[in-house]
Amino acid sequence: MPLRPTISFRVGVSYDVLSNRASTSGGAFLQCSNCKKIIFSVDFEQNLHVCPYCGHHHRLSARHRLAITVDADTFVEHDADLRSGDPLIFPDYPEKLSAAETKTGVHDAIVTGLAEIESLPVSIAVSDFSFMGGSMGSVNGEKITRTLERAAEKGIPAVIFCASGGARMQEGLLSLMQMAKTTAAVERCRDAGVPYISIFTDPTMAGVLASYASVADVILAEPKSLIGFAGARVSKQAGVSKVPDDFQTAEFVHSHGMLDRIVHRKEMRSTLATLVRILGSGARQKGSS
Amino acid sequence: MPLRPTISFRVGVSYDVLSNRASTSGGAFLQCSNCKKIIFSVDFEQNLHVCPYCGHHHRLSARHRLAITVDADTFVEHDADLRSGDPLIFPDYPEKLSAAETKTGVHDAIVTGLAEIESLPVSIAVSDFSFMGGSMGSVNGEKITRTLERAAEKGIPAVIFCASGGARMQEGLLSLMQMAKTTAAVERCRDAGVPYISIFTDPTMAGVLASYASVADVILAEPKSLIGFAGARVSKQAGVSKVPDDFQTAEFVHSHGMLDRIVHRKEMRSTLATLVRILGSGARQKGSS
Amino acid sequence: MAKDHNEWERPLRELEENLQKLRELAKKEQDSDKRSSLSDRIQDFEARRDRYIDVMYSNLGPWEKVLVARAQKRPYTLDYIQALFNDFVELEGDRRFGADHAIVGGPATYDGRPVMVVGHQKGRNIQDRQYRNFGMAKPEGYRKAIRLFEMAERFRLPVITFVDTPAADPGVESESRGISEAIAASMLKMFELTVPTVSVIIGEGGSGGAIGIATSNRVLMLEHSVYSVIPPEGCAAILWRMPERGADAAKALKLTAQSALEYGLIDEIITEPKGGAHRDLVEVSQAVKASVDRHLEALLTLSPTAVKTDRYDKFRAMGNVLG
Amino acid sequence: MAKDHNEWERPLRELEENLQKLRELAKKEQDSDKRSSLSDRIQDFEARRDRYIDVMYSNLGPWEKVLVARAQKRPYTLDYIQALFNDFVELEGDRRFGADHAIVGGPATYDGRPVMVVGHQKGRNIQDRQYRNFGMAKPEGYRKAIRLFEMAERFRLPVITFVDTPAADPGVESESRGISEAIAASMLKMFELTVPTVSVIIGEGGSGGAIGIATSNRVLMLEHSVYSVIPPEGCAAILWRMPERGADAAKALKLTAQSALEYGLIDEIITEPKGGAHRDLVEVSQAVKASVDRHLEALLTLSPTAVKTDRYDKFRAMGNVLG
Ligand SMILES: [Zn+2]
Ligand SMILES: [Zn+2]
Repeated sequence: MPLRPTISFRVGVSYDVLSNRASTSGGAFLQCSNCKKIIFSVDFEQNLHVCPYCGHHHRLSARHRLAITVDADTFVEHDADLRSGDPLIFPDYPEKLSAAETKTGVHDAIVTGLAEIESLPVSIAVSDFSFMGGSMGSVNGEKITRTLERAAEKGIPAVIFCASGGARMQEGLLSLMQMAKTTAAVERCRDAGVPYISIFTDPTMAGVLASYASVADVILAEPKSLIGFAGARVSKQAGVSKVPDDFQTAEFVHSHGMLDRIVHRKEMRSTLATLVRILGSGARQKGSS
Repeated sequence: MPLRPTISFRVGVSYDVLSNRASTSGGAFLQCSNCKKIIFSVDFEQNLHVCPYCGHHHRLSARHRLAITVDADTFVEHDADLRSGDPLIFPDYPEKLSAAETKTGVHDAIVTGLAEIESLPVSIAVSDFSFMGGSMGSVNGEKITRTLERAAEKGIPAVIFCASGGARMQEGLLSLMQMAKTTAAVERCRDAGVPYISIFTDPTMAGVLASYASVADVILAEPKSLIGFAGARVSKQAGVSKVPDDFQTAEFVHSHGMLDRIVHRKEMRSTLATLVRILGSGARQKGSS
Repeated sequence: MAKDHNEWERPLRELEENLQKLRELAKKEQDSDKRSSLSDRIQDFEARRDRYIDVMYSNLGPWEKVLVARAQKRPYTLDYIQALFNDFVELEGDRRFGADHAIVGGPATYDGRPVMVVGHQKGRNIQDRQYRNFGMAKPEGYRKAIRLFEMAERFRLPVITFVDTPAADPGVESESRGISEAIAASMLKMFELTVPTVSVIIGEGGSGGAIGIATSNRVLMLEHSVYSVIPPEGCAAILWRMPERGADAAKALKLTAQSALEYGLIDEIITEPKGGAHRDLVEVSQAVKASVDRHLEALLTLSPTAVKTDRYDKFRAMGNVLG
Repeated sequence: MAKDHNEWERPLRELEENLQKLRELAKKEQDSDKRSSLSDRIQDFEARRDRYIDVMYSNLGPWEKVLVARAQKRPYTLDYIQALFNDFVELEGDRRFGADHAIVGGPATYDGRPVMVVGHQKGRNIQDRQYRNFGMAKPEGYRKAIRLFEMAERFRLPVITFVDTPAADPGVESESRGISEAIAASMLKMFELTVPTVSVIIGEGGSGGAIGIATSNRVLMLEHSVYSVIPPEGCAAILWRMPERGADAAKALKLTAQSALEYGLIDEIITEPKGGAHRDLVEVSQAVKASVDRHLEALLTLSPTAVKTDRYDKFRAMGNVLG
């Protein structure tokens, strides 16, 4: 299970039409970090960054994820200008933020807005692990909360792609409180009768898993994603019981009833469309009546 | 775990002031069916039919249970006249009913009505295992349902002492439907905001456990009571896993989170009083305002 | 007394095997006279086969209903979902402990209408039967059903359940995790719903395991399905200490759809194709659909409160009490 | 850097031991002059002890707060329940899997008013600590809490929670049964409540394990309790790969009650007795009561809807965002 930034950052021709990142490298081939096989870049792109040999789902940037998920030209970004402060004056935090901004071209680990999937409007949020491990600080919490609130207000489904190592330590208790805030916003969706679908992608951990991610109406996951509460090392130390081979994988979590389906990246968009259409029908009727 | 009628039927001087049964035998001593020790009848009575040596909670008749649970002279029986039909014309059913009536002096395996516990009104039902194993047919279902409905209508807590081998086979599907009917009535209590407390006594099994008994707000149990879904034999056959020593005891069920407290018979009345007082406060306020 | 559907249908199967052999002979036969004679015999066999089916299925006794209801070839929940629903997205987690495969469910469209569908699922071959635990759900199955019922309520989806289980899983693990509580809580949740609910007993309606997802506004039964408080073999074991007297117990228990209707415990019997549901999935699906449609239509005219009251009143009336 | 409260208070403990010896000497002493001299020395020691406590506790650093918050002698949830509540009936089942002893709860009366009380519980001796899993709740604990919150809502009982946990249990079993889901669902349930909720952080407010039962209308913190997104040792391990730099991490994390109040994340700091809560259970209980009373009174004037909105707005405002 690779935890380091994947091969996708070396991709030459970018499928990612929404990306802020310049497509620089011109390499025609790349190597899968999982099976080590050499892949033709174009194949890799067309296969949505899933290795054609081993099926490994390589991580996607938020922009790339949006591009392959929502209808073309329907995404309208909200709250792009929100930036983290340094409330605790935490060692090296501003430097880490700047470095991440420079690397990714975005202000924080998440992109949010309104879009359509198969012509049905959704309020969508996509985490980006490449920005400080997708960690949830105040900006993340605020953007997730607004995403859920927008869904509730507009009576449209919320769709959230999770990818996070957990809470952002550098914002201390403010970061912990984002767990509460985002979960509270889920309650708003429930009150409004709008469905909320979360998707666990690699990795979905700790404070994010233990808050908004896990209380969605429907939970999907990409194959083999790392999903867990504590670091595997901590879990192993804590428990005397044997650690299963597939511990903290999507497959493990699935077999333990914590998610509904493992969905291949190619089928994610259509699965979401179906769910949005069926589960959102009640809210749509209410809205139209 | 004795499953046969216990020693209590041999008791001479009856503590049970409400009993319809004549107190016949005059024996001054009896033998505990669990530890085999000889007990002075008066001690046994004063100890509420709990063996003073081994602590075994011997089964009580419904009348006896009422006598030691509710305030003196407050019990008003309802629906005492309800009797089972023989809807399926089931082999030997009328004979079994007659025999049970003769033996117990009641029409079916349950006594229901209104009473007070520490001056707080409750709607109460008490099953009696000595009548055809406390099995739930139409009469049982109807009386439990009315008990719960009375609680909802009057805005007072419902208290149900369970003691049953399960559904009454002799009434076929009509008996199965009592599971649905009684559970539906629990929903009435929820809607009315009145608490419902069930007490698992020896034994509480199958169709009763899998319906109204298990969806109470609070569940108490007497020590060592047999509590389970399937006969232990069936469970052992079905599972390849090892059967724990305390399988299907109150203690087993407690450690698995299915009930809230194991309460000694001596403390049952005061525990119920406290719960009725605290949990019933909301409904009382509503009623009085 | 035949032990299972396979044994019971053996004469019929032998007839059909002979018929098949004749057809193959006829196909190979060059001589036109002999072919014509073979053709006559085939027609004769076909007529006998049809008469045989007529006789066997026109007047099934309770035990034979048990055999047909348990038949391995009988359509299961996923067959009906496949036949009658679109866009089914199976949701598998109970969010508590595990993913149970003896109960399946999820949102789908039915006649273009968004609904929630839930049902027991048996397996057809050896591996699949184990995977489905022979259609015996554990607590996880009922807790998943509860989740789906809650979701249906939240998003105003009518609920359709298919009932087909020998019993809830009676093993030690299921006891440990509260199979009784799970069944009771599932019934309770169904009674809380203000969206219409329709249940169809398609095969075995086995006791608590069945009613756990069958407390609906309308309960329909396929013509040859059964619904019972106890398996007939278990009843015979208790009554006569002879499990092999299941046929007598089946009769005593009045476990047929016809008896259930007579006692007012179900709303309608859905006629099966000639020779049983397993002989024509299309026909039986359409029959199920026609019946479900009719009841769903009626329920959809009710207010949410009326839906709940309707369901309460229905079950409230069940029972046989004197005095 | 002291490793624990015991080590940190050693000088004080030695002083008290000497004091105790002097008192015993004085008791045995027959000679009145010598007794008078001993009495002087005792007074002197007492004054030094008091000054010592003053100095140690008057200006605790973040790491010292961590030590005090974790002190084995610190009052735990059941101590407060014992001191401030009557008629507590502990309800133990989660109705799913097990009885967790790291979270306790049940109905009780508080000032004669029926309430629901829930809290983490640590153990004081070795066996008890294991029984309580060191105050680290498993999914069962949070699911029991959810049940109790639902019951509180149903019967209109205000909820009081006591928060005191190093963390939620991070073991393999807890992962298997969905510790993350359990914590999230518990928070969600608290946000659904229309009865007033008040939480008191009495010791360690450890990350997700703490906030799982701390999303209340009012959140109060004892003066020397801590509340943190990560244990300082864990933070130090990540930042500097040196867990032993916990004191530096504690400072960086701003995990004290004073910081939490400054950032607007809690509503009030409850002053502890001189020398910490563990020196006077009666005094600290009364201080807790005074604060809880005030906030509960205010909340009880709100309508059910307003209670829910109040809670939402409170947490909605938390965060530090530019732009
Ligand atoms: Zn590969
Ligand atoms: Zn004894």
